Amino acid sequence: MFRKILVANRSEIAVRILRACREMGITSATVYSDVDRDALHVRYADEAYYVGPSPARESYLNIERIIETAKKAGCEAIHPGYGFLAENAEFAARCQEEGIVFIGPPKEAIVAMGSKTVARRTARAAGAPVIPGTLEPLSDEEIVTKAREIGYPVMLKAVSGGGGKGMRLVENESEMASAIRMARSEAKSAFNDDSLYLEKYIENPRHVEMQILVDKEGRGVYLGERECSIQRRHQKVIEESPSVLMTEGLRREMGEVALKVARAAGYYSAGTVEFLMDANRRFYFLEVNTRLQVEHPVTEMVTGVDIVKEMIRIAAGGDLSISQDDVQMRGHAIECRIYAEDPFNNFLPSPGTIIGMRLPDGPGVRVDRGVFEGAVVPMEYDPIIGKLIVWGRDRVEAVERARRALSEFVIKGIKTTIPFHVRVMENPLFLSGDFDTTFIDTVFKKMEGERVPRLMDIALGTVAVHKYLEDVAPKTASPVQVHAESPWRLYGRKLQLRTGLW
Amino acid sequence: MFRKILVANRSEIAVRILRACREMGITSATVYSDVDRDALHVRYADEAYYVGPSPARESYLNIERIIETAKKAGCEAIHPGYGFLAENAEFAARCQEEGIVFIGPPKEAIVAMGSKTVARRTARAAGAPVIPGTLEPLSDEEIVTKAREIGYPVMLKAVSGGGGKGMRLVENESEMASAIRMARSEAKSAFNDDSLYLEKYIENPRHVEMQILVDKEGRGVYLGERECSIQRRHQKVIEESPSVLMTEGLRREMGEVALKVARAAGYYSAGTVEFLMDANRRFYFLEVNTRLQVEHPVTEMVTGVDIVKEMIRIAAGGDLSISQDDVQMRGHAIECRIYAEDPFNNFLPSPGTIIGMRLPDGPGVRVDRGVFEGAVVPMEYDPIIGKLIVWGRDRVEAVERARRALSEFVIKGIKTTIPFHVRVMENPLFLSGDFDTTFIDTVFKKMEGERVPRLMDIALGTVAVHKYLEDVAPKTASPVQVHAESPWRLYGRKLQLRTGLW
Amino acid sequence: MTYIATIEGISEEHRVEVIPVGDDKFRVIINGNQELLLDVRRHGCCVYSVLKDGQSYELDVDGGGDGEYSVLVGGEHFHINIMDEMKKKLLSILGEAAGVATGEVTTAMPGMVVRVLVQEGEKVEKDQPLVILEAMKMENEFKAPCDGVVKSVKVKEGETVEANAVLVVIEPAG
Amino acid sequence: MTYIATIEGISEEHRVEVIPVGDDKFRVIINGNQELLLDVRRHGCCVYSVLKDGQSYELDVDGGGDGEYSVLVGGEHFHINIMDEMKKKLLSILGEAAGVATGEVTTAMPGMVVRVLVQEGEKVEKDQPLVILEAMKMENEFKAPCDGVVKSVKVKEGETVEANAVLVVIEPAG
Repeated sequence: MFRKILVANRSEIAVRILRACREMGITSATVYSDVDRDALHVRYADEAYYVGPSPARESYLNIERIIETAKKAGCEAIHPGYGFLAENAEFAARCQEEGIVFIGPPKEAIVAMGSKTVARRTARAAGAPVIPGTLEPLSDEEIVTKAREIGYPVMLKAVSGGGGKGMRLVENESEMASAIRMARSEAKSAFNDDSLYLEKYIENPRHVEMQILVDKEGRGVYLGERECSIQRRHQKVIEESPSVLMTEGLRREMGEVALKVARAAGYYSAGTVEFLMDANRRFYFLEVNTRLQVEHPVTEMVTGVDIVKEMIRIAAGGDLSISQDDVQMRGHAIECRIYAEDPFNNFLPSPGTIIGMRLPDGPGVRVDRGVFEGAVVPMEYDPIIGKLIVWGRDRVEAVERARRALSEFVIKGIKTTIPFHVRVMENPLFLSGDFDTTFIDTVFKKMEGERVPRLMDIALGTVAVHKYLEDVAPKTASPVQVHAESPWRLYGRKLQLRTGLW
Repeated sequence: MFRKILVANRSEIAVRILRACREMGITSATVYSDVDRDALHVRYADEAYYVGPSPARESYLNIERIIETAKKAGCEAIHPGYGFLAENAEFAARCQEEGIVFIGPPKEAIVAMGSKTVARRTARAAGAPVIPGTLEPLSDEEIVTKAREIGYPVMLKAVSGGGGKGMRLVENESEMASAIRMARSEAKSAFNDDSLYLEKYIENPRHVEMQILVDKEGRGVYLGERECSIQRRHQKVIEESPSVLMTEGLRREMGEVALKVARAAGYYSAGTVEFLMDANRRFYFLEVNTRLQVEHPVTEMVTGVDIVKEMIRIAAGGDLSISQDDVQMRGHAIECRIYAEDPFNNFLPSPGTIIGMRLPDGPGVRVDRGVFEGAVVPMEYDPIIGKLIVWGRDRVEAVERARRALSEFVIKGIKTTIPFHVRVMENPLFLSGDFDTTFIDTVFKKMEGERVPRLMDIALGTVAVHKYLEDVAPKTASPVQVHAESPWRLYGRKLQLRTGLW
Repeated sequence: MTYIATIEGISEEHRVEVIPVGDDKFRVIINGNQELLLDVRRHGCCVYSVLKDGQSYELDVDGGGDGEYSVLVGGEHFHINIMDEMKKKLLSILGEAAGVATGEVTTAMPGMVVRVLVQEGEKVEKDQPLVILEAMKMENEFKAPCDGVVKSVKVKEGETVEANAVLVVIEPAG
Repeated sequence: MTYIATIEGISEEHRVEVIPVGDDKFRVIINGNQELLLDVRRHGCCVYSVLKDGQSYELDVDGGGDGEYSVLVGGEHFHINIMDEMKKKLLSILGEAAGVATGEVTTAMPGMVVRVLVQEGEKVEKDQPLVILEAMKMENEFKAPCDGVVKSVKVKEGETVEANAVLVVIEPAG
């Protein structure tokens, strides 16, 4: 086993991996940019090294600087987390050249699967059903022509895509020019590759993916599916396992297809094979994510397998610790991603300082997070600041747990997706399992107007503000003259007045 | 199902039950004493009612006041938690008279099992092995005579005992007079019954207990065992499931004995049958706890069954939702009780104000708690303020998780058992499973001296104090002149100086 | 003390009288006709526990700049604007004088200016893209609210802007 | 700034020089011979993140009354007594004058006096129970530290006492 690992990431996923290291008794190191000196992962790691200015491409995406840091710190392996360098074949290759183990798949598999068009060809060759579309990157003109052939609506996708970046649903030709421009620009800045391809848009699609683990000897298992159909901007917001659509037979079929695709690509490590499923439970290969997924905890909760630790063991050359028979799914898990975004304003980013935070706990509740009370959520990186994952004996109990946990979850100072999740966990369509990837645009938007405060809330709010002013603000001031930045300051001021010490 | 339940308790167990109510969609009410107006359970419940002054016998033990509160609030059932009125047959009877459902066993079973001597007779009749000793309450003189017959060492126990109260290990006759006096005094104040009985002391005993669930139709299951051998003052501090001693056959045998004893007593609801196990895995019936146990979460984590919800369903007349075949134990769970006590000073109580708190989270970690940052831990009640429960695929992973979670767990302002748990999770005897109920007195006491701070800690501590003074204290003051009560105040003061606003 | 409370997005005003009656208890009279007796306690820093005839509520209060408080109750964040009656009168005298500037294109989120697509003096059509802003890896396109002429461009590429910043001002056509 | 740091239970004194070198960095010299460069940041209220050549440490600091700080590092709570050199000199002049009172029976925990078993003037033997205190449902018996006579009883039954309170004073025999 490795003695020291570099975690080349930030926020909740860095902390998640650092926790695995701490549990395994492996010394951990991590990296940080200017704006992240005070981030949680820096405090959590055994060692932390500065790697450059705040923009990701000057720090977290700076391959040479990260390799150099790993070597200087004496790390035998690097875990890239998700995003940043996680699916960067060049980085995996550089690790190999320097004799550092890349905790992920071999670079050849990243190349093959990283190109969505190669992935589609590989999957088709392995016998997996694929969505009608192109298998090659296209020019602007080709896109327009091909789209007419396939028939609208179509999905425009980045060849190097992932996480919904550089992806656009195009309903008709008049939207195409603007969609191409935006998609290429996003793809360029996210992956430094603006090539696009085209797929038929599956109506009322549901996103169902299969988690796999394969060791270097090629022994593989599938850990069951995750349904990730609740998305905004083609990025997942809620995931669950199992999927309400799934049957035992279908799971076996999809699991075996997933392993077949992985084998065809010479894959090892943890990975996810994504599918779209239509209303008739026909599934189509979508892509392979050659990395740890944000939503891996739902699978961990139903299977009891620690996916991060398995990745580390596999990378160290260890055998897979489980066989397919050992994989028993128990109960139901749901993940609610906590984004620093305003769900009532198109999920617009809401960076800033977290001035207060209370986390849920108790039975069946897991929180993975990258922030703390007093933390600054910078605008430079992904908006994910944490995840709530709940487990229940069945889906009903999981939803009840989610509701209860969300009622305990408080983040103050920035907007988050917590109130969004509260609404979804009470939505009849979500509860009945009758939803698809259009849920947020079609169902949630209609709920936005439902925020009508009761007279009681006004009474409670006013009396609490009165007490707040009485407790923490100077007695002489009019309430409108108080300029608060931090409740702590007001609190301090009040204590000062009361005790007369200063 | 009930529409409204009164939770007649406080601290972490009240919050635990209130959470179950919230998940089940049941309106919850709770009670509080003078000192508990600001307790977490008051804020967490849908409704909260004042029931009297701080001493428990004037509030939480005031049967008539609690019955009256339940009626006034329109509660159909009362959950007593553990401690206080949980094993009080008179209270169960009064609930019945008033048409309120007592969420627990029938009063007859409480009477039978509550008297430890009747319990021993019932268990013996049901074919359970019992420890040699008396089956009747004894006078002081009878105790001395009987102890000579049985042979020292002996255990002196309260007939109405529980939770280690009124219990004394007596090594020889010279200690007997003082032991009797202390045990009777404790028993009197804890149970209002100072009668005592005697048992042979089993050498190197291990405490193994069986969790059962029985519905009103008499259908019962056992949910596997918990080992609770790490104790101080005969009270559990660490519990785990499964026990390292257990075999599948032994578990079935003990589980069936447990259900047999329960049936003989006409028992229903959740309950725990406690056994002592000697070095040869011979087990002896110890007692039945006719209530929810502090350590129920370890069983919940390995079986996936929510014991509190099952209790509520059974009380409402529902069928047990699981059969013995449904009970599958998965992995290993460990509970570390967080007491407001100083582990380096004989576990003496440490009430006070919690000025800072950070809780562990992430995979496999559950925290149940009754406190928050800013909460006052009163001296009037039990020292338990929370519990850390961890789960792992096996005992090794569970211990690794416990260590990791403990490293994240911070409580400031009062002393707690956190540093004790850190040491136990690194102790070779605990790790190998080679320990018994004498562990704290024999093994842990020797570790106390091992707290040697390194020079590095002094450098770190001093520079942090320097920064603390620089950041939050007035610049002009000498460090020794700062009289801090709360870091918030200092923080406020500093901001004030910096911004010059006041 | 009497407060005038309004909630974000709802124009209705509520007159809330808060009368301390000792022991952390308050008589609250809403709009002169509804009366409540509330037991209010602060837990730690700025969490409030309120009891009303046994009903238990948990609230969070923050802010206070210009009488604007953020209140969290039952999982819902509300902005309550609270002012005392004196201030209220003052504002009603001053009020309604300030008109709303038209043609200002503002951003609700902070971010970095990735691209500026128009210049001062340029003619633009409704929905024509003006500026692209990026924050947290998300690109956001700001479009012209109406046909018109670009009066001024307030930002440059590479620049970081705060929430509510004006990006471009359009002089509406006609 | 130079501090004299001692850790609870360890008599050894350490001279720690802390020299700010800008950018939240400090040069720390321990006992004149060991030198470290530390990068120190406060996170939220009173958690500190310290980096030393990449090594990352998390600390908590509280307290401050009379130079006594509670420091939590690596899961271990330490009391560090810190004073500047001036104060140190002063104390060394005043020090050693105050003797330790013998025969005082004190309590490390706060609690309620359940029973007082002796009266003033009563003769007691070593280990004879004097007072029973209860806190958090635990009874604690306080015994005579030596043979002697009860000089004074400082508490009554039913009374609540703070930590470190004197319960009984014994005049040692002989």
